[in-house]
Amino acid sequence: MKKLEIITRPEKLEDVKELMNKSGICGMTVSMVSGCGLQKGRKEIYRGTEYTLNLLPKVKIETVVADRVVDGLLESLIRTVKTGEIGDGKIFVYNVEDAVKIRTGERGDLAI
Amino acid sequence: MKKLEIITRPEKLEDVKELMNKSGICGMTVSMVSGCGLQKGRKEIYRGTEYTLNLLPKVKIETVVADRVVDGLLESLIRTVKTGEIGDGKIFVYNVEDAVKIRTGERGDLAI
Amino acid sequence: MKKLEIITRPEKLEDVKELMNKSGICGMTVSMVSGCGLQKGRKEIYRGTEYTLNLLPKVKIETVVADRVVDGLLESLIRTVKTGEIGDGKIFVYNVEDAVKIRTGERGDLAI
Amino acid sequence: MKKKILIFAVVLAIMLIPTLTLAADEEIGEATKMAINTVWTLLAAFLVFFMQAGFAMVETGLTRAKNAGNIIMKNLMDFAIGSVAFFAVGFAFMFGADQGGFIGMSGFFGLDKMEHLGLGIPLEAFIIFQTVFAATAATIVSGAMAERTKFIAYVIYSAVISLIIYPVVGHWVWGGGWLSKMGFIDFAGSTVVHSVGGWAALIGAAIIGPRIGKYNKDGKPNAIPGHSITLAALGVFILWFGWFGFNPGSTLAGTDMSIGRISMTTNLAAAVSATVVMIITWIRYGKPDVSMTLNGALAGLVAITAGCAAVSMIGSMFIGLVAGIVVVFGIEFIDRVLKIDDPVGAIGVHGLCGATGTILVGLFATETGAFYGHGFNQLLVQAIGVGAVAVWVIATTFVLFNIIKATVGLRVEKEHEETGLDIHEHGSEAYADFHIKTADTLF
Amino acid sequence: MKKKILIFAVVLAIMLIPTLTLAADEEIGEATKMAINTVWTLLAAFLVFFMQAGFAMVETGLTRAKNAGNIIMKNLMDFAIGSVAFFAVGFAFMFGADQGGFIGMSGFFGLDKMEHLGLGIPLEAFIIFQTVFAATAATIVSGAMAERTKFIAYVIYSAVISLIIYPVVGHWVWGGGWLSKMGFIDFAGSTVVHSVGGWAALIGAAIIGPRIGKYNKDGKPNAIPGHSITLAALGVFILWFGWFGFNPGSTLAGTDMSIGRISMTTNLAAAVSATVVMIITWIRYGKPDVSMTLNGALAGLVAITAGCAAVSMIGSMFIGLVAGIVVVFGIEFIDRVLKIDDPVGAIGVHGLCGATGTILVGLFATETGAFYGHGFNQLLVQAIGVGAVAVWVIATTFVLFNIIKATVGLRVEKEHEETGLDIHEHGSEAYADFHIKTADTLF
Amino acid sequence: MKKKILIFAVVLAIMLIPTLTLAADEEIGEATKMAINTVWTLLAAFLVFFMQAGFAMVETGLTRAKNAGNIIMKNLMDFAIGSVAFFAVGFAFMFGADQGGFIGMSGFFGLDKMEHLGLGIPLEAFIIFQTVFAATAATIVSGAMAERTKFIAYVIYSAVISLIIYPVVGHWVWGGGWLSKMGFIDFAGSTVVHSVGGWAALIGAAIIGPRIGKYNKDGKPNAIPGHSITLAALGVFILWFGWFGFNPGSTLAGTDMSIGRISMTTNLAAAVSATVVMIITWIRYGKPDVSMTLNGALAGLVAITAGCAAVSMIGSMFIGLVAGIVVVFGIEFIDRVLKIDDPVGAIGVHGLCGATGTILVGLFATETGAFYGHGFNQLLVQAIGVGAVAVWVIATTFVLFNIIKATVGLRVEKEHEETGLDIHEHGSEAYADFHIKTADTLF
Ligand SMILES: Nc1ncnc2c1ncn2[C@@H]1O[C@H](COP(=O)(O)OP(=O)(O)O)[C@@H](O)[C@H]1O
Ligand SMILES: Nc1ncnc2c1ncn2[C@@H]1O[C@H](COP(=O)(O)OP(=O)(O)O)[C@@H](O)[C@H]1O
Ligand SMILES: Nc1ncnc2c1ncn2[C@@H]1O[C@H](COP(=O)(O)OP(=O)(O)O)[C@@H](O)[C@H]1O
Repeated sequence: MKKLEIITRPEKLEDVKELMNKSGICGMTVSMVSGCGLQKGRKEIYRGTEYTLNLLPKVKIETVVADRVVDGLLESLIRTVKTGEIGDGKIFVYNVEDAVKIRTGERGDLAI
Repeated sequence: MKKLEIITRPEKLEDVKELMNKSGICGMTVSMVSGCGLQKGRKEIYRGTEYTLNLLPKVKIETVVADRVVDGLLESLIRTVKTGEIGDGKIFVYNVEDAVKIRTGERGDLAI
Repeated sequence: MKKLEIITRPEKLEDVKELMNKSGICGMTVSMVSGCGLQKGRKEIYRGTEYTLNLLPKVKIETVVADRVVDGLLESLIRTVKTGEIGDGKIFVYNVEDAVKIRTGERGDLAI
Repeated sequence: MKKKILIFAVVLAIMLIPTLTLAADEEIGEATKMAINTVWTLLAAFLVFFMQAGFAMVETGLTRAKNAGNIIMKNLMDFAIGSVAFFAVGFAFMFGADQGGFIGMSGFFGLDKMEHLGLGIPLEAFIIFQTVFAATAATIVSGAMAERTKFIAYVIYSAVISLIIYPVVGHWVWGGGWLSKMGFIDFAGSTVVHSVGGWAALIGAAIIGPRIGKYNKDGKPNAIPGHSITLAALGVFILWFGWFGFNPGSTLAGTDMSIGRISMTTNLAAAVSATVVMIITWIRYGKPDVSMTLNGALAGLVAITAGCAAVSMIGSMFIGLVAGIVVVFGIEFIDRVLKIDDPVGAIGVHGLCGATGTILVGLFATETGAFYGHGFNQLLVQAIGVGAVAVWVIATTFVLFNIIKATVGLRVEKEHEETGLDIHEHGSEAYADFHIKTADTLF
Repeated sequence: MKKKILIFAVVLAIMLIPTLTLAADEEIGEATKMAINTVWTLLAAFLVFFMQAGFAMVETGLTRAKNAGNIIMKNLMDFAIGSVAFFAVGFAFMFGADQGGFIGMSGFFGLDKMEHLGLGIPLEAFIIFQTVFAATAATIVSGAMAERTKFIAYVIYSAVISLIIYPVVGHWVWGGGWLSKMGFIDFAGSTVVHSVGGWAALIGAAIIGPRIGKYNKDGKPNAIPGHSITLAALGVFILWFGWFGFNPGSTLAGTDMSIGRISMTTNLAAAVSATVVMIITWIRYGKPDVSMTLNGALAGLVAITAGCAAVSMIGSMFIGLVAGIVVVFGIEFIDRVLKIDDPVGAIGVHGLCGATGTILVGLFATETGAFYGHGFNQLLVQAIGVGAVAVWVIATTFVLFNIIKATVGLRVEKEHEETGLDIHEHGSEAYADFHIKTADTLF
Repeated sequence: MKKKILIFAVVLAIMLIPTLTLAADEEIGEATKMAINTVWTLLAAFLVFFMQAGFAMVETGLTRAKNAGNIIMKNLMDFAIGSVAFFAVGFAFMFGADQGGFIGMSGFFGLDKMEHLGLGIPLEAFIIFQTVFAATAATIVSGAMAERTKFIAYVIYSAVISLIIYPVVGHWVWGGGWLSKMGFIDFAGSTVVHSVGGWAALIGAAIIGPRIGKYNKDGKPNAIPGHSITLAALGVFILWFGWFGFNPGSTLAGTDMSIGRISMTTNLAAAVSATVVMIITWIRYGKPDVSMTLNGALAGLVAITAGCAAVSMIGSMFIGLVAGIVVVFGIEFIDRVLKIDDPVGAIGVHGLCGATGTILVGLFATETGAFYGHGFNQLLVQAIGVGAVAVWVIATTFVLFNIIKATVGLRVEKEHEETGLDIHEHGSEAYADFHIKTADTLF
């Protein structure tokens, strides 16, 4: 099993959810994060004092999937999320050693 | 070392903490996430417009532990968290290559 | 590629960001988490009832970097973050199997 | 002007205290009367001023956190700019010497004596009372156009409505203009204040178009919940509180003993309307809807405003009942059929219920209404008034918003709307310490 | 009714302005008096209305975010439903023609003249003033039963208390009933309003049981902090503000020159009580507790309400002192010993301090109190009144809540309580844009 | 005391109602006058009391969530403690029998008759009005020293300012002291109330030093955004509302027909000042700054307070204009040049604009000002008054804060400041259910 960790613009969450649904991926976990990369944040003035908002809001979507679907999913994810503008974000792939479905106690591929 | 990532109902957090304490696990990191799996969210009506709350609040508990305790811990975690209802969540196991205890600079198993 | 996961005091975030910038690390993702370790939280009294704040606010900084920079980065991170007091936190190192830069579709080391 | 019914009040007072023998010098002296009336009018004006806080809280509460600062700023500035604009010009258009029943033309910058008004209170007390009313009309629009309007566009709009659009209507009805001569009854402004704001909101929201994400490609509306029901509710309580200045205060006379009844009709209409909306939403949606019920309370308040001094307490309950029905189905109609995106329900509350309440006076007014056997004349006059005001406001705001659109622009850029107006229009966030679900800019 | 002390006031006024020679026609004319008193009573009523916002903010602030919309809705609806119920029926039970000292029986739907009241203000002004008082009694319970009560159950409860439970007590004390004949002093309602609400809260909270997680298996209470101390504090400031209508307004007469002193006694009791609670919590808990000190201010206000017109300024400080002590130890006692879960401290504040303040009148009343050498008769009467009201309210609400429990049900399901009443009872969240620590429903 | 211009008012009233013939007994009877004036004064006092809620919301809104409970508590307690201290001692120093023009010395615990004041209202009504004014002066400091001051230190400070520092200034100007004899005009307290608070804030903030992180090593200031612009805005609306009690109420007479004009000058100055600040920040920072514009409204209110009864409506607009300019550049100056960290802008708003507004009376007063051809005498007197008060307050608070620093300590420990004062000083969080970006203590 692999974990895909997609870090991207918050407004893309709905599209990713739709894609997952269509692709039959049945689980994911979402959290709000902030990030910086090439896209560097912006300067604003508050009560006359300049300050930098140097972390931008991003959404992190984690989904653990079977090895075989990884490549196809990566491609459709890119298609869905890409705007071509800086700030599109990254997808990282990790190995998952084991998974447990708490409700049933099932392990491994059965669990996801 | 392995990282256990437990994604489950927020109301189970207290029980997990207690279990950890008893098992002598001395560290964990908790974050609030939202997820969907088999449990799909609910439809509500707001000012006459139907909408779906399709991500549900979950808690993510991460703990890095020595290899040898993983199996026992998994079992007691399942026992503690399981309700048997959809939405119980998952535990994922990852390999951790290294760990550093910042305060002392210790590395590896010593660090956790 | 490796992922460094730094869990530390929120007030150290600015310093870490500065260090990253200087080290030429161009991406990171930050989230607020709560944790417990040796540092155990505190007892307070609210309206006459004692309660324990047993998870403390921490910041989690994730950055995926090329293998070769890991060791150097770890060292400078320790130097930057360490206060020597309990609660300094941990750095965990994970293997990353693949990375995708969504904007360009680049993979692997090129993507980070 | 509002009718002085002092002598009647005194007679009433005498009747109510039959055990006391009254001296011959019973009538209230002029100086005393002026003092009491000034105190009353000013305190009522202060309560109406406070409605600005109510509007600000309702509007911000029912919209998203990323735009909270912008909405606050619009509410603050429409009052600030409107106060100056109305003092300088609007008041003169509204209450100046009548020009053909259409507009007034004296009293710019408060510099004329305005004796033709025959005021029983100092002119300045009258101006402050009218200023806070003008600001109420202006502020209604900010909610309906929230979360997507350029700040500069709103500033221009709010100056224009205070300078001319509202004052003209005010002149027709309260300044001795043609509608007042026809016997049109709008005691405290269901039409003059609320429906003016409501129609302007309708046109503004229609021209600017819905927020991104409000409608699916197939036209199905999506719910975009507000960020703080507690602040919205606080706003409703503040507005209800302020309305006790708005309606009873419109007597401009604390010696007018109908102020007790006006307080009661105001309260009962709001209470019944809120209850009715709770019941309707409970039946229709399966659960009593909080934010719609909050709108319901306001709907009753708006509807009773025209007739608060003319209807009986029991009549006011019926007006509240109708308002509750109108506001639910009206908001649904605007949202689903017209597909006009009004985040806070301002068009339904102020436009529809303002019009409805004004018309209902033709039925429920105890002295002239159809239900009390006085025929349909009043009803007809009410309908003419409502219609004429709607035409005027719709026409002028249609031109106004289109000019703004063509010049400085009406709507913010797509990206700004997505990330939030606070950052882009004002360079700061409203809730810098909290994690916001979308579009927040952390640290 | 409240004693009119006009003539005394005039005499006092004359004494205070010794340098002015007074004309013979010095006494205030009836019409003038009625105008001044009506203005005063109405403005006081508006302030008391605004206390609804205060209660809403205090109760929501001291409970969790997941139930904020529900609490708001309960506060809105008890006022809305209560206004209608009290107007239709409750007022007649309270102030109608006396039936054996127990209940009134005329004035349903405001349709009788009510001449037996000998009012110095229009009847409608009196009704609105009494309506907002009735709503205050009703709303107290919502906080104590917060976070676990079914909405429908609360709606039924709030109708019944406004229809009959509160009006009967009101009749006894203010409507010419048996307690008023005994010389029971409860000027503005420590007992009539606050302890009625407080005892109902006690019974409701006891019957419904504690929130999930409030008590450990061993009975140790857990802290469940409120979600917004800022809103709770805002609520306390609003309540304090509104109390200046509640107490001085209860003269129903702006010509009654004791209103200055009543304002002072009200303020001093609250100030002392807040200070005392700050000190006690500082000593007992090691740190000055914010939310308990907020309760402390309210405790002083509740306690002085009975005697605000009867005690001296210095006396009011002692009443505040006692209230501060009672509220801290009372809340602890309810929480730890009785193990009744009252999330906002309503029983301690309104029940215990209402009773305490009423009884203290027997000691501190300058004209009849024991400390001023007038023996213990007043004290006895006060104790009888407090006891009788407690028995009545406890008995009736015990029956009421048990009937509700047996029919529509009193408590929400376990899962609903855990996820929050907002989603389950109303289908929406109060803070849709924020990340809530427990039980929020994201996106 | 405030000048009674009753006869003028009556004459004015007569002129304004030319159509009515007036009976010979036209003058308002003393008892009537006292009743009207008492009602007016008390209602104004209640509005001024409500400003406490405004201050609490502004100060907490403009600071961080981790200190919200602490700020709330400071605002509550300075009022509670201040009420008691002022009643017991401060009032006597301020309004007691004059001792050499410097201080008063009778009326401790409200026990003297105070006939020398020649009040037209009951003494208690006067005391409550003065109490809420004293509390306003006290509360200003809490914002400027927010987020780093020890709670015990603040408690001591607020007792001392209410006991002696403020009353002495009050005696000079309103209690028959030396400044009042010179003809110094500060009608409602730009100097007496606001600049007293402002200068104390200046000294306090300077002595305690900036918050951690406010200034970089190179002295560049950092922005530390407040946690809730909505609450801050609500606070400003509440303050504006309360100011209608503050300024017009300072006539202490509802029979004084200048109350209408005072309401207008108050409102116009605030409106103009807010607008000016919006424009300046738009130009200077590229975008209209919300929180600075909120300060702008307050700046106008503070500045007009001295001259509200002495200037014309058009004059008030100029005062608002100047206030808007002063507040922006003043806050920048304090922040960047003086490097004094004032989280909420209290020094700029209350200190600088209080002084500016008082001095401008020397130019704009229609009866004595330079711009109306009355020479520079008034201006000189105003400057002397402003200077003398500044010297007194700066000197006494300098000593006070240094004594506090040397004894109980002024500033919390570094760690407490970082994690937040709520947890360390009060053992609880203000927003227990929300995720706070920094320094929150979860679960
Ligand atoms: N090396 C990295 N490690 C962790 N997170 C990263 C890394 N690089 C980018 N990110 C995340 O992806 C987000 C978008 O990256 P950015 O470089 O701004 O855009 P793009 O990938 O389109 O060039 C960042 O805000 C950050 O959260
Ligand atoms: N494949 C997955 N990848 C990541 N997170 C998952 C995955 N499957 C489930 N989850 C997380 O676990 C939660 C519970 O899963 P769900 O399927 O609803 O219940 P159950 O596991 O009891 O069938 C989800 O809300 C989601 O956060
Ligand atoms: N084994 C672990 N797994 C996951 N997170 C951990 C682990 N140990 C510590 N942490 C995180 O690091 C934080 C600091 O650890 P702590 O033990 O308190 O301090 P120190 O590392 O300085 O002894 C904890 O609050 C927790 O979030």
